[in-house]
Amino acid sequence: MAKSRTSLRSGLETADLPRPPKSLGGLSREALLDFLKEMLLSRRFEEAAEEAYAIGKIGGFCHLYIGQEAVGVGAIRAIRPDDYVITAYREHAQAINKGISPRAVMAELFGRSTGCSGGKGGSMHLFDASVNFMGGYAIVGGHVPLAAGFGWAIKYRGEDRVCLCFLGDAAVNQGSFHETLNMAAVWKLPVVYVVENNEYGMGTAYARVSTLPIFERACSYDIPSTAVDGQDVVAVHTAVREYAERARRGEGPSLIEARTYRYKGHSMSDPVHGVYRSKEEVEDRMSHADPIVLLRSRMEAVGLIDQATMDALDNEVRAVVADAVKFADASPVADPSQLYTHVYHSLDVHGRLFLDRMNRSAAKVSEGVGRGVGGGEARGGVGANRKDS
Amino acid sequence: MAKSRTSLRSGLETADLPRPPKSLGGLSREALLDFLKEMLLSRRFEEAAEEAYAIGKIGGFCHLYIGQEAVGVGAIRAIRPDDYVITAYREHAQAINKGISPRAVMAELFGRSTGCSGGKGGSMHLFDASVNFMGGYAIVGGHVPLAAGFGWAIKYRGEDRVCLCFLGDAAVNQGSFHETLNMAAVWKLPVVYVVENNEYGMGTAYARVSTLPIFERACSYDIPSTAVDGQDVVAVHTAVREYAERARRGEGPSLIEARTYRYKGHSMSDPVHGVYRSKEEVEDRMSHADPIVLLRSRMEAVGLIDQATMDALDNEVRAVVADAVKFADASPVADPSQLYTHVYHSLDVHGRLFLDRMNRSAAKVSEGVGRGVGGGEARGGVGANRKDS
Amino acid sequence: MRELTYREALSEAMAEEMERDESVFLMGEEVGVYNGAYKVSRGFLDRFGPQRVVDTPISEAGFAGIGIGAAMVGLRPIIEFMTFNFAILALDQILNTAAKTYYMSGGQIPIPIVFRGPTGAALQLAAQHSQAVETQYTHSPGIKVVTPGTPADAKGLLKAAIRDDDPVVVLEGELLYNVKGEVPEGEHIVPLGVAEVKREGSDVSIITHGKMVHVALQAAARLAKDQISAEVLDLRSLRPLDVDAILTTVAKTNRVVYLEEGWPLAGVGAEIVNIIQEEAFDELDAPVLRVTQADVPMPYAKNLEQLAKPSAQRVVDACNRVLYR
Amino acid sequence: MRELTYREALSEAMAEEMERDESVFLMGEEVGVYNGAYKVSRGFLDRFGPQRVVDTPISEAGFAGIGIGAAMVGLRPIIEFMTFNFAILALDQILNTAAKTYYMSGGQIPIPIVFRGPTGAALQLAAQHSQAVETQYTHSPGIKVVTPGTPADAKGLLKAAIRDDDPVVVLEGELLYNVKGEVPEGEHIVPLGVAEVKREGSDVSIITHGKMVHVALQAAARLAKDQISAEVLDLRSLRPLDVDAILTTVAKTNRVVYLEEGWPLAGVGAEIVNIIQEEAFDELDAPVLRVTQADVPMPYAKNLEQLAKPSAQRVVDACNRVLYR
Ligand SMILES: Cc1ncc(C[n+]2csc(CCOP(=O)(O)OP(=O)(O)O)c2C)c(N)n1
Ligand SMILES: Cc1ncc(C[n+]2csc(CCOP(=O)(O)OP(=O)(O)O)c2C)c(N)n1
Ligand SMILES: [Mg+2]
Ligand SMILES: [Mg+2]
Repeated sequence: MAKSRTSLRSGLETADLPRPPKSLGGLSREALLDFLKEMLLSRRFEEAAEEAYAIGKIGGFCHLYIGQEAVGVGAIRAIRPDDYVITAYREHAQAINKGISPRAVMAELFGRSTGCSGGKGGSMHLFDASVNFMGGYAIVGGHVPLAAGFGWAIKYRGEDRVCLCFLGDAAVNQGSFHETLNMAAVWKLPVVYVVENNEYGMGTAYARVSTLPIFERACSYDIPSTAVDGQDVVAVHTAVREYAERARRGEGPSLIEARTYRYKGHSMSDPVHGVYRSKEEVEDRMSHADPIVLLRSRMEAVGLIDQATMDALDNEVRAVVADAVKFADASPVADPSQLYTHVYHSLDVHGRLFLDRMNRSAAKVSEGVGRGVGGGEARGGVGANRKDS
Repeated sequence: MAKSRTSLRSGLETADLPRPPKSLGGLSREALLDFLKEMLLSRRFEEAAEEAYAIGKIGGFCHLYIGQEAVGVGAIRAIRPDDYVITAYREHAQAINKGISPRAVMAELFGRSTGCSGGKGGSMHLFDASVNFMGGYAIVGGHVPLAAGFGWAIKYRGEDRVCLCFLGDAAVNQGSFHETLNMAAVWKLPVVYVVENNEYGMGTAYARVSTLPIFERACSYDIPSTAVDGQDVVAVHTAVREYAERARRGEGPSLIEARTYRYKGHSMSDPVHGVYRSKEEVEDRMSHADPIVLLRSRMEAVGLIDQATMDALDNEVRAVVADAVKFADASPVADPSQLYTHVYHSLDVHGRLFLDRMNRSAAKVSEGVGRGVGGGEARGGVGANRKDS
Repeated sequence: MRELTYREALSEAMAEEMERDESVFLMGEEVGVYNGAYKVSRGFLDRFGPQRVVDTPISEAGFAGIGIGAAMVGLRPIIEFMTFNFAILALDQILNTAAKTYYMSGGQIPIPIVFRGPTGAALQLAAQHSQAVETQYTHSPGIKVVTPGTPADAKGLLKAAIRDDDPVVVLEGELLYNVKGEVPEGEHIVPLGVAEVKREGSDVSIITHGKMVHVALQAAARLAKDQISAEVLDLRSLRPLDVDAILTTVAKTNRVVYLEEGWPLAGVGAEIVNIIQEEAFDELDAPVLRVTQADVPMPYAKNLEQLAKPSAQRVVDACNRVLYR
Repeated sequence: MRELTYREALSEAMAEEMERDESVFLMGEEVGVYNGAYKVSRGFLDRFGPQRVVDTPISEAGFAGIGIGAAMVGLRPIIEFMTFNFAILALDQILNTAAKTYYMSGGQIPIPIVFRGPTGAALQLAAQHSQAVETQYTHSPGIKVVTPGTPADAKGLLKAAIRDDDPVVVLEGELLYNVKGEVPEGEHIVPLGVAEVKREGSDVSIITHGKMVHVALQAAARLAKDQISAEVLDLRSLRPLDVDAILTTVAKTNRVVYLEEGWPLAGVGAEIVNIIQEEAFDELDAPVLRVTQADVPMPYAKNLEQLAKPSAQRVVDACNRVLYR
C-alpha cells in the first residue's frame, strides 16, 4: 500500500534542498515569460507593500512572500481558473497569481472599501470568490479542512475541478492537518496540498519540531507525496500539474513539499536575521536560490530572454504596482455603515441579532444600518427577508 | 530514518490478525497463572458490572472490556508499579490490573463515596494516583497528550519510569494523537502507546475511516511500531516489555497496535451485534480468539495447568468479585456535602469562587461546605489557605 | 394533531429538507450505518445513500471544517455532533471560520451550515459528557443559536436553520429525544428569533430555553396549586433573541426567574438579566433570579447529580422568592 | 518606586518563580530561541536552559495537554499561548481536562498549571486575531482567571497564579506589554480574588478588568473635567471574583458602568450586572450600562476597528446616561 509514496520520494531522503533540474519542462517561451513576469509582479508588489507599511499606510500584521514566488506562480499556473485556491496569511502574491487585481489587493491592505474584502479582512484575509480565491486565514492549520470541504463539494457535484491548498511547514504539526489528510485520503478528495517549507515557522526551524521531512508526513494516509525545489518554478509547476491531473481523474489527494525560503522576517516586526537564522544563511539563499534569477538565467542560457525583454517586463510590472498603490491610496476608507454589515447574510424580521447598545443606537440614527436589528425596528418590517446585510 | 519502523513491521503488512505465536514467551508458570487469573478477574468483574447495570445499580455509560482482557493484563504486567497508566473510558479492568481494588472500582461504578474517585467520576473516570493509575477519560483522544505530559515529567526529573497509554482504534484519527506523537518523538518521551484495535469505534469499522493499518500511523513521526495479536497475552506482554525498556533507556516513544475484539456492544445500550457487525462475526471471534481460552489451552498443552487449578482460580476470582459487589452495595452514597468539594484545591480567603446562589445558600446552612465561597463568609477567615477543598 | 417524538420531528425535518434540496447533506459520527448515535437519522443511509449521509472518523475539528468548506462553495451541510461536548474540539472552526468568514470576506462568502446535536446533561454521564454549551456559541456574533424544547419546535426550528444562509447551531436535548408532542402536518417552520409563551400567567415569569422548558412547566404547575400564576416563556432562539417577548412578559408580571441548564457565570441567563434590567429597569418588582446548574463540574453519583441540576423545586423556590413569599 | 514595563513585570515574575521552584517551567511557541513572540521570556533560554524553556511546534491542543499531564504528576508548568486566539484549539484540554480532573478524581489530582498570553485586540489584526476570550474561561468552574491591567498587577497576579494549586488562566494585553508602571521591589504578590480601586470617586462606578482599566481611567479623567467623580474598580480576578468590592462601590455611587473589551452577549459584564441587580437591587439609581466591543467580528480597516472597540468617549457617554445627564 505504501508503494506509491516510496516511489515518489526517490532521491529525496534527506532534508537538503534537492538540485534544480536543468530542464525548462518543455514549456513554451510564452509560458516561461508569463511565469517570470508573474514572479516579478509578486516581488514588486511585496516591495511596495513593505514601503507602504513602513509609512503606516498598511496596519496590523503583514507577512511578505518575497523569496517564495516560484511556489505560488508555479502552482497556480498549473491549475485552471475554475479550480479553487485557499491559503494562509502570507497570501498577497498568491491572491494576485489567482487573478485578483493588484489594485484590489493593495486597497485591501490599505483598509479601503475598494479592497477585495471591502477593507474588513486586511492582509491576512484576502478573498475573491469570483476568481475562486477562497481566502487567506490566520489560524495556523485552520484552513486545511476547508480545502477538503471544497474537494468534497467538487466530488458531491461530480465536477472535474480541483482545490489547491497552500500551507506552511509549521502547519503540518496541527491536528487539523492530520484529521483532514486522513479524511481526504479515505474519501479520495481532489485536493493538492502544497506545503511551503521555508524552513521556519516564525523563529522555529522545521527540523527542531519534527523528526522527518515533511513530504514523509503523507505516509500515514497512504497518499502520494514528493518534495520539489520550491525555488524552481518549473519544478513546482510540473509537480502540481501531475498531482492536479491525478486529482481530476478521481484518484484523490496528494502532498507536495516545496522547499523554499523566506527572504524577509516572519512579519514586518521580525528582523530579517537575528536570533534564529544568521545573516550568512539569508544572504546565501538570496544569492544562490532566487527564483526569479534562477528562471531568468536558465532562459538566458538557451536564448529565450535578453536584457531588454527583462527590463521591459520589470517596467511593466512596476507600472502595475505603482498604479495599484495609487488606486489604493485614492480609494475611500471603509464606510462606517459597514461595521454592522456582513455579520449575517440572512437578516429576517425576527428577533434581535445584535445585542449591543451601540448598534441599537446606530440603528436609530442611521437609515440603512442595522436592519433587522432592534426587535422593535425589525418587527416593523424594515429589511424583511433581505438577503444581503 | 524510517528504517526502524520498517524493520519492526516485518510480516505484518496486512490488516489481518497475525497468527498467535506458539510460545509462552519463556515466562514462568507463576507468571502465566497470574496472567490467567488476572484475565479471569477482569472478565468476571465485567460480567458483574453488566448485571449490576441491568438492575440499575450502575448508571450512565458503561463500556465493558470483555474480550480484550489480554491487552490490559499483558501490557500492565509488563511495566513496574511506579510506571504510569492512563487510558480512556473502557477501563474498569485496566484499573484493577494496575492495582485499584475491585471493591473501590465497583463502588465507583455504584456512585458510592468509597469509590476510587469518591463517586464523582463513575465508570469513565476511575482514578487512583497512589497506584499511578491516572484515569479514565471520555473525550476520545483527549488523554493522549496527558500521557506525553507524564513522560515529559519523567524526563524532566531524570527518572527511569515510563508511561503506558491505552487508546482505541478510533482515537488515532483525532488531531491530539498526531500533535502528541510528533512532540513525543521530537522530545523522545518515555511513553508506550498501545492502540487497542477492536476493529470498531462504536459502529464504525476501522477500515472505513482509514487507509492504512494503525501501526503504520507511526511512520509520520519515525517512531517504532508493531502490530501484535491482542488476544495473546504473551505477545502483548512481550511487545510492551520490549518497548517499555526501550523507553526506559531514553530512546523515546513507540506504538503498539494490539488487534483485539470487543465481545459486547460499545456500551450497555448498544446491542452485541446488529447493524454494524453480524452475529456470525462475533461468534466466530468468541469461539476462536478468546484470550482466556487461548492462554489456558496453550498452558494445558504443555501441562502447566489442569482443570482443578482452573476451577480454583475461577472460584477465587468469583469470590473477589462477589465481595466487591457486596462492598459497593453496602457503601454509603456520596455525601451531599461533596457537591462543592474538589472543584478547587487551593481555597484561599479571597473572592468568591463559586457564583451560584445555591452554593451560597448551602454555605449558610451547612458547616464545612463551600468554605471560601461567599465573599462575606470567606473574608471572615473560614478555611483560610486550606489546601483541600 | 398527530404526535411525534422529538427524535422523529428532527428526523422528519432533515428528511424533508434533503428531499427538497439536493445540496443538503448530513455528515457526522455514526450518522449512517449506525443510524445515528441517538437514531435521529434512522434509515437515512438507505434512503439517501452514502454521498449524502456520511459517516466520519472521530475528527470533530476536521469534519466540521470540511462541512464549512462545502458550505462556502454552496452546499448546505448538516453537521451532527454526537454530543456538543465533543464540538469543543471544533470550536475554532465554528467560531473562527464559520462565524467570521462572511464578515472577513466583506460579504462574499455566506456559510449556510447547520451544526446540531445534544447539549447539556443526560443521566450520570459525569463531567466530560454533561456540559451545556449555550454560552460558548451565543456569545459570538456571526452564528445563530436555537434550542428547541418540544417536538414541534424541533421540527420547525431545524427546518428554518437548514434554510438559513448563516451558520446555525441547533442545540438539542439528549433526554428529549423520546419526548412526544404534537407536530403540525405539512410544512411547519418556526422562524429563528421568535420566542413562545408556553404557558400564560400573570404573577411571575419563568423565562427559559431548551430542555428546561419542561422543568419550567412542572414548576408552573406546582405553583398553580398555590394559586400562583406563572408564565413560561420559551426563548427558542438565543441568537437572534426575541427581546420584545422578554420585555412583554416582564411588563406583565414584573417578576422574573431565568432557568437554564448551564453554569451561572456569564451564562445566557446573565445576559437576559442584563437586558431586563437595562430595558425594563422600572418594571421590576424584585431582582431577577436565576436557577442554573450548580457551579461545579457535573458529578457522576446519582444523588450528587440531582443536586447539581436545576429542578422544578428550585424554580418554585426562586419564584416564591421574587414574589417575596 | 521603580518603574517596569508590563512585559518586564511578567518576565520578572516568571524568573523569580523559576528560581524559587525547580518544578516551574515555561513551554510554548517561540518562548525559547525567539525570546517569546512578545519577548516576555527574553533571555530565559540562556538562563534556564532548554529543559525549562521549551519551544513547541504549533500544536496548541497537544502542548496544553502535555503541560496538564506534567502538572498532574507534580510539575508546575507555565504554558504560554502566543495569543489566546489560538488557545481555542486547546480549549478541550483546558476545560475538559484541566478544569475537571481534580473533581472527577475525587480530589486526588490537583493541576497546578498556568496558561498565559494576550487576550483581546491589538491594532488592525482583524477578526481571527482580536478576540477577547474572558467569557470562554470564566464560565467554567474548576479554573481561575485573572486579568492584570498594570505592571504591578501583572507581576503580583502571575506570581500568585504560579503558586496556586489550581489551573489559572492569566489573560494579558498585547497592547500593554510596553506600558510602564510602578512595581514594588522584592516579593510582590497580588492574591487571586481581590479587586482594586484604581481611582476613588463618588458619583459613578466604572467597573472593568484587564486592558480596559486604562480606558476607564481616561474616561474618569474626562468626567472629572465635568465635575463628575468616577470611581474605577479593577476586578483583576474574574474567578475568584471580589463580589464584596463590587457591592462596596455600588453602595457608594449607586450608578455603574461595566466596561469590557469582549462581545456583549453573556460576557463577563453580564454576570457583573446580574450580581449587582441580585445583591444590590435597591442600591441602584439607574440600570447598569455596559460598554463592550461592538457585537461584530473585528474588522481590519482602522476606522472600522476604532468604531468597534470600546473607547473612553463611549464610557463617558454611558456614565452620563446612568447619571441621567
Ligand atoms: C493556531 C495558531 N498558532 C499560532 C499562530 C501564530 N503564528 C502565526 S504564523 C506562525 C508560524 C507559521 O509558520 P509556517 O506554517 O511555516 O508558515 P510561514 O509563516 O513560514 O509562511 C505562527 C506560530 C497562529 N496564527 N495560529
Ligand atoms: C471527541 C469525542 N468524540 C466522540 C465521542 C463519542 N464516542 C465515545 S466512544 C467512541 C468510539 C471510540 O472508539 P475507539 O477509540 O475505537 O475505542 P473503543 O470504544 O473501541 O474502546 C465515540 C465515537 C467521544 N466520547 N469523544
Ligand atoms: Mg514556514
Ligand atoms: Mg475500537
